[in-house]
Amino acid sequence: MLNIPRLQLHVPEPPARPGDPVSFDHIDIPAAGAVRRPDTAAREEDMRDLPYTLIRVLDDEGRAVGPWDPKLDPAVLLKGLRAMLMTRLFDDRMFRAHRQGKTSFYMKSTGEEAIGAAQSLVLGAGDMSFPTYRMSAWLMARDYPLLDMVNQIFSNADDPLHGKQLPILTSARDYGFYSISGNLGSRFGHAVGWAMASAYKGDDKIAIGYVGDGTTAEGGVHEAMTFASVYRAPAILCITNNQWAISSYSGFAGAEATTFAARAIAYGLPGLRVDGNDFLAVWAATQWAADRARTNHGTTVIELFTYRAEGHSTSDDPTKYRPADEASHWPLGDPIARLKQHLIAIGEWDEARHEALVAELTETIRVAVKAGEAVGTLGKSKPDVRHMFEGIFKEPDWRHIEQRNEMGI
Amino acid sequence: MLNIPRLQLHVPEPPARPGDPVSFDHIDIPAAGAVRRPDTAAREEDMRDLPYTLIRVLDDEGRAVGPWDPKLDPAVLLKGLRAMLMTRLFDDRMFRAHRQGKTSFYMKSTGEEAIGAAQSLVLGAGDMSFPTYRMSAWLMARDYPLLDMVNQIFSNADDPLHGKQLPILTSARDYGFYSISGNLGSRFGHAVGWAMASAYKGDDKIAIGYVGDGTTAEGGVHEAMTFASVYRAPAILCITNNQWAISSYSGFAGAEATTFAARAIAYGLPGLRVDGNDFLAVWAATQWAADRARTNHGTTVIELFTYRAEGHSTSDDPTKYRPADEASHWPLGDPIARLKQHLIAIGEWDEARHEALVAELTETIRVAVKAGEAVGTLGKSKPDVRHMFEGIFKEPDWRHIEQRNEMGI
Amino acid sequence: MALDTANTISVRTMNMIQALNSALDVSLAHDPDTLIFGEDVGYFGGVFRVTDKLQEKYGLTRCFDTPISEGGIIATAIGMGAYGLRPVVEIQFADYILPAYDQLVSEAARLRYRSNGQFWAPITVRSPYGGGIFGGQTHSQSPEAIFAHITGLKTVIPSNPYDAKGLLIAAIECDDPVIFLEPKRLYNGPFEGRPDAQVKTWAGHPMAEVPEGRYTVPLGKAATVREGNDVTVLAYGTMVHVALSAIEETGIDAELIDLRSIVPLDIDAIVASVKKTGRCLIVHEASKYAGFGGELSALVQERCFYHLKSAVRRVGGWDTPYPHAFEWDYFPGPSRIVPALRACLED
Amino acid sequence: MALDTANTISVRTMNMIQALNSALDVSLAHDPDTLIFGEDVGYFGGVFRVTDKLQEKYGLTRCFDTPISEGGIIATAIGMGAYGLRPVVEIQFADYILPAYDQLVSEAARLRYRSNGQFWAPITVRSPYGGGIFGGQTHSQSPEAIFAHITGLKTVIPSNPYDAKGLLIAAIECDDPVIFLEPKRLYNGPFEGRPDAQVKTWAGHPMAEVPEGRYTVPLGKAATVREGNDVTVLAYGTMVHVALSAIEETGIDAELIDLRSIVPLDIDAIVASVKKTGRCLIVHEASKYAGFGGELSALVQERCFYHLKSAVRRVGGWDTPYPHAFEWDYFPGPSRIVPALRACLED
Ligand SMILES: Cc1ncc(C[n+]2csc(CCOP(=O)(O)OP(=O)(O)O)c2C)c(N)n1
Ligand SMILES: Cc1ncc(C[n+]2csc(CCOP(=O)(O)OP(=O)(O)O)c2C)c(N)n1
Ligand SMILES: [Mg+2]
Ligand SMILES: [Mg+2]
Repeated sequence: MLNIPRLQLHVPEPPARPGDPVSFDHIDIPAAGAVRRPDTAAREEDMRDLPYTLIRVLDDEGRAVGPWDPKLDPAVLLKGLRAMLMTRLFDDRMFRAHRQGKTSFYMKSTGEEAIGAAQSLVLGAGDMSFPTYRMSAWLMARDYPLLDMVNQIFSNADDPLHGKQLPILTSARDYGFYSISGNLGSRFGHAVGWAMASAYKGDDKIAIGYVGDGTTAEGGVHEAMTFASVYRAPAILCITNNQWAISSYSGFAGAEATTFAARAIAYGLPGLRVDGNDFLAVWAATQWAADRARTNHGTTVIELFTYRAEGHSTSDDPTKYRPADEASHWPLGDPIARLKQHLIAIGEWDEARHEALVAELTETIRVAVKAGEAVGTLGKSKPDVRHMFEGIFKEPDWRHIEQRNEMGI
Repeated sequence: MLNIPRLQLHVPEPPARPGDPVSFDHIDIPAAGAVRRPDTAAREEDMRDLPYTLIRVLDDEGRAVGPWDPKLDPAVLLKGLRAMLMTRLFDDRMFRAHRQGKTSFYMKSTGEEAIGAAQSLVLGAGDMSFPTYRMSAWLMARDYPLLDMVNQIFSNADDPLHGKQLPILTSARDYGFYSISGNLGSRFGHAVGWAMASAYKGDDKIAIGYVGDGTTAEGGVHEAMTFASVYRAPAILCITNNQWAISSYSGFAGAEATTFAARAIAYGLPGLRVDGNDFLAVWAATQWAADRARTNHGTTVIELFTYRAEGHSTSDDPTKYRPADEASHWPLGDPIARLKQHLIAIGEWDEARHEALVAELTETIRVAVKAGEAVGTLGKSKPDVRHMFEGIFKEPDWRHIEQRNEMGI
Repeated sequence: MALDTANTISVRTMNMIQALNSALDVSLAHDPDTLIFGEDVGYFGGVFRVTDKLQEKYGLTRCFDTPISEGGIIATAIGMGAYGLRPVVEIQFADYILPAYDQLVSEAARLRYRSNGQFWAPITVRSPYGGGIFGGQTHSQSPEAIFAHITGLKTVIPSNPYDAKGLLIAAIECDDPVIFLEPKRLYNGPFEGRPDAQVKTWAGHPMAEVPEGRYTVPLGKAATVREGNDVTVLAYGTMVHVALSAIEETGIDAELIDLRSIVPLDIDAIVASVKKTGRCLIVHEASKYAGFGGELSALVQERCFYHLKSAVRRVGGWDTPYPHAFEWDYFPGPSRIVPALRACLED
Repeated sequence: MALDTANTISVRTMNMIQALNSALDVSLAHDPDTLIFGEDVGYFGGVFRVTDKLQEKYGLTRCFDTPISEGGIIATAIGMGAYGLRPVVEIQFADYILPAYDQLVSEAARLRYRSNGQFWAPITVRSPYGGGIFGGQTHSQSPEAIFAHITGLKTVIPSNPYDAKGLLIAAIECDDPVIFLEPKRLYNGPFEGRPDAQVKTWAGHPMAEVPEGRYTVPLGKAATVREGNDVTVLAYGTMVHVALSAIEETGIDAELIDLRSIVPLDIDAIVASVKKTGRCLIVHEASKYAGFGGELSALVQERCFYHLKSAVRRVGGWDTPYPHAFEWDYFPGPSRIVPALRACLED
């Protein structure tokens, strides 16, 4: 042995466990408006500072400040607010439906609604998102029929996916929403391939893909980023860093050592790090990346820094592994409250109208759930069982025909 | 469609194809001695310039210059020279043996000998390398028995691996040389796991792993780098960038966009970019990384910038996809010639001694090959066929016993 | 099975989760070179709680969380195994083992052979598998066939708490790489494939009486769950209970063999039973086509051809992906096993 | 088979490489949404030259090199397929397909199903496979069984130039994901499993007469290579030639069926033949245990039990890794097939 201290295996630990006092002081949050906005044609080597800062537009008073202010029409802001609120209220309702045994499973996107809502509105109808299970706001922003969603969640006879997939793992081609995989590592790869296809065809469509902080560790994520760089795919690759992967804090994905936006540097791609709870910042960064992609400048990586305000899924109790009050300390706040504050600050909104909107959306949800319940809930109704044998291949083979016969259906 | 040019799929192309004039002018080569040498305990965020430069020690006159000069004892330099020369001469002999039908397959490390030779001598007997098939110089520097090597290459009765593995895919535990896998993506992962085990045990051993430029694209490489960062594994992860992966130039692994050393930044690891044809620079960078690892500062990524001077393997003809004279234009020269020039410059060597060394090594090789031929060459001799059923599990199961019986052996 | 009597005086009723936890506990206590890692297995104790309290008891470096990277988990385990440790890793669901398939097949399974015994990978890969919990496509699959075909991997599948603990300890102590598939539907109780029946716990089940200390159940020995003369039923994991229930429903005098491991396979027990009964039904939950039942059917037929009074039959999952809403249509429950059993006898 | 007569007037003797190249050429010419990529397939034309000259003829974006990342290749292809393209990708050796196994199983095979038909992956994955070229552990394996078990994947294995071209075009035009395994030992000539015999080329072989234009050989139709009455031999890929040679050596009146695809499987052809002969031998190069032969054996036995005069037998590779120096000891050549054939008849 050398005359030096022995080697030690380092195992990351989050700043606080249940019972510990909560502090987010270790997190460096630059002021809103402080980060420069390069030209969308800038060279990667001139942007290597961006992964280490945080693009923010909304300040503490709800004002939009700095070069990234997208200067949006209030009507667009209201559309975003509505989608976010709808997502929040719907999530709560469906979570309750799970506790009532009406569905097998559910996952909320609480605290992360700005992401899906803003990006859904930035991108065009021909573009395609390769979403995670925390992107319902994308669909809400595009007015995906609530009843279809409810029917899938209840796995009932009208389930638009005919009972083949879990609740929340949706697929909605017409809404630019690619089929969600249960396996985490694949989305970036499919997004990059789809984007390459658009470039191959000389079209103008772009792809936007998502992974969580935890998922960045999958090999497929790296492979996709390599392809994105090599072929300059017209894509946006988003890392939704909500700081938790089930019970594992982001240190287990490398967050002790650097930011997730810094992954971009490995591939010579620009990496933006964005306040994910700031609707305007998410909008602006996404638009920048979309412009860049559409003008043949290739892929941008965006880290959306946020906080998973609730449990991982209906199977999870987060107070088992993190302080119960951690969410309430999260310094970047609630994306809905922040956009609301901004709308009020610019004189486009007030508490009364907000309350009315909540009431309206709650009623819309109530009606949809009622309609879904009328079709049936988990175990009480299900799609025609013959669907089980359909869509394996384009045409069934003898096995499927024999097995259907064996079932007598 | 928007009123902008259509998207285009970018497909990389190397600067020159067969028939084209060769130029390496696009490659930026800083002067020897120009790069700073940080403290081995420096923080990664203070070293993010290093992946974009090139650590060089030997200048054009063969002098060792700058802060990275390891100031080695001439005896060590001579040991390195000997290992490199042995590798070069042995490779040439074995390549001929393949043409003579004495082996099924062979791969040379021509032009890359400085890497294995220097690193083998920097690391200790207890450390472990997780090599590629271009690392014979590691074994040569540790006096691995030439005859064992020949016997494996000839797959004869004395093959130390009993005929179970291809020639060149060696395994030599006692020489700190882990079993080479045919599948490219695994080496970093095993190196990191091994290093973590050393840290877990509180030992002082470190691991050094290798992948080629082409192999960096495998998902396993990213996964290993993530683990290395998360658990601060005492490891050195080397990317041997010889600019080619069979017929594919390094642009297909991302080299158009950035350097391979820059991959380190994604994980918050220090990344060194080193002149791989400069024995002293390889030595110094490796020692820096080894010191860092052994003092609990975790993993360093090293890009060894070199050029694959010959074909990929005996199955390959590189003039089919790159100019035949490309190798001769490579500006970083021949590692053997450069170390020789340095030894002569410092008065420790001369042409006559060099010639005598070549003659001596040639004779050593001749004797070993002769001895191997006496045992037998491919198809003329092979290990006892019962070995086929051994080492599948620690103990054979009934299948292996039955099948051996069925063969009557 | 080898009982370490000094340590096993006290026996406790355990469900499968507790039995597995106890196996890990015993192994960590017994060998400082054994360690555990995987997604969410550390502080939290695993999404199915199999590693509950082990980090607290043994410390941060002996039971810890990992990046979400199944390939990385297996690669790291192999490297540690080559160093001399005995890693026990968890893949959160067997459906998510596929990103690590190359590491398992090309590396773990082949390391000893290709290095001619210089290096080996004494790793154990635990993973909850199988359906019956409304987990949909990617929380329900049974991938044992793709491991059974791989020379160099052992594949173990327990069906009850006692076996689970003894087999897991044997797997951990084994110097070969072992895939250890845990039928998740059995974690909390035996399941007879009748989703409408009342949920059972392990309490009162004889195989839930588990010694507290170290003991092993050897890999490669099948268990005869029920002796019988008229037909041999081969099953493993959840399907042992489902098959037993189906047998009881028919009243047929069937011999039920729980294979416990499919590599190594207890071929002698299988052949002896089929030679006695002259009939054989194979049951597994995985899709039937090219599933492990094909191998079993072929082996039985090759070795017992002149003893067979009727065709060897198979009951398996349909050849569809695992369909969320149609779980009980897909699942090869008693309603499919009963007629197959009868058909074995009618021929 | 569907001949596109206008284009197939001219017929040329082709080896398997040329036939596959011609299939790709025809497909690129025929459909602008078809494109090719993989490691070294672009400028260089592939390590086995199957994509030779296609980049030159069709341009950089229609046939190009990729990063060394099999998972990335398949993921990208799936994304392109979802867009509406028809990618044909090469995995350099089938041994290297394993890093992409998760993409193939969890994504390509399941996309249509889980999205209820909204998205699908009309991709073709070509890969040279099998042994006989002294390629050692990782350039010789036959992984078909791990694909056959996967619901949602088709697996095709041609045994001659004519079929290779027609099946490849059919695979490319198929809207399902197809694994297309090319027996690399057959690229340059038929191989009878006798390594000491003189090397044969395809010249003069009837199945090497290949139309220049577009035609398809349908997926799921077996070919009867040799009619016979005494025993049915089931084989695919290289083993078709090896089995034929073994049959000829014995003089037995065997019926040899070349399956051509194992998913979909031509079950009718198999059953009809075994019902006629009453005996069956299955031959494949992959390790026997849990190989595809198990499924074939089970199917034959289940469907022809009362017609069987002797046990269904299997000849396969040994249950060892593919051992470099012992290639011809491992390989199930005529010396193992001949006694098995005789045993089928002696029983
Ligand atoms: C390949 C694979 N491994 C493991 C899982 C189990 N799993 C589901 S979600 C999840 C955590 C993902 O964390 P993150 O990527 O941060 O996303 P988040 O849930 O925070 O949105 C895990 C481990 C999976 N679905 N797929
Ligand atoms: C997983 C896998 N894919 C493909 C191959 C085939 N292959 C062998 S070497 C090689 C090129 C490797 O290039 P690089 O990593 O740059 O190493 P170099 O040969 O230049 O030293 C390829 C593609 C393989 N061995 N394993
Ligand atoms: Mg997360
Ligand atoms: Mg290279």
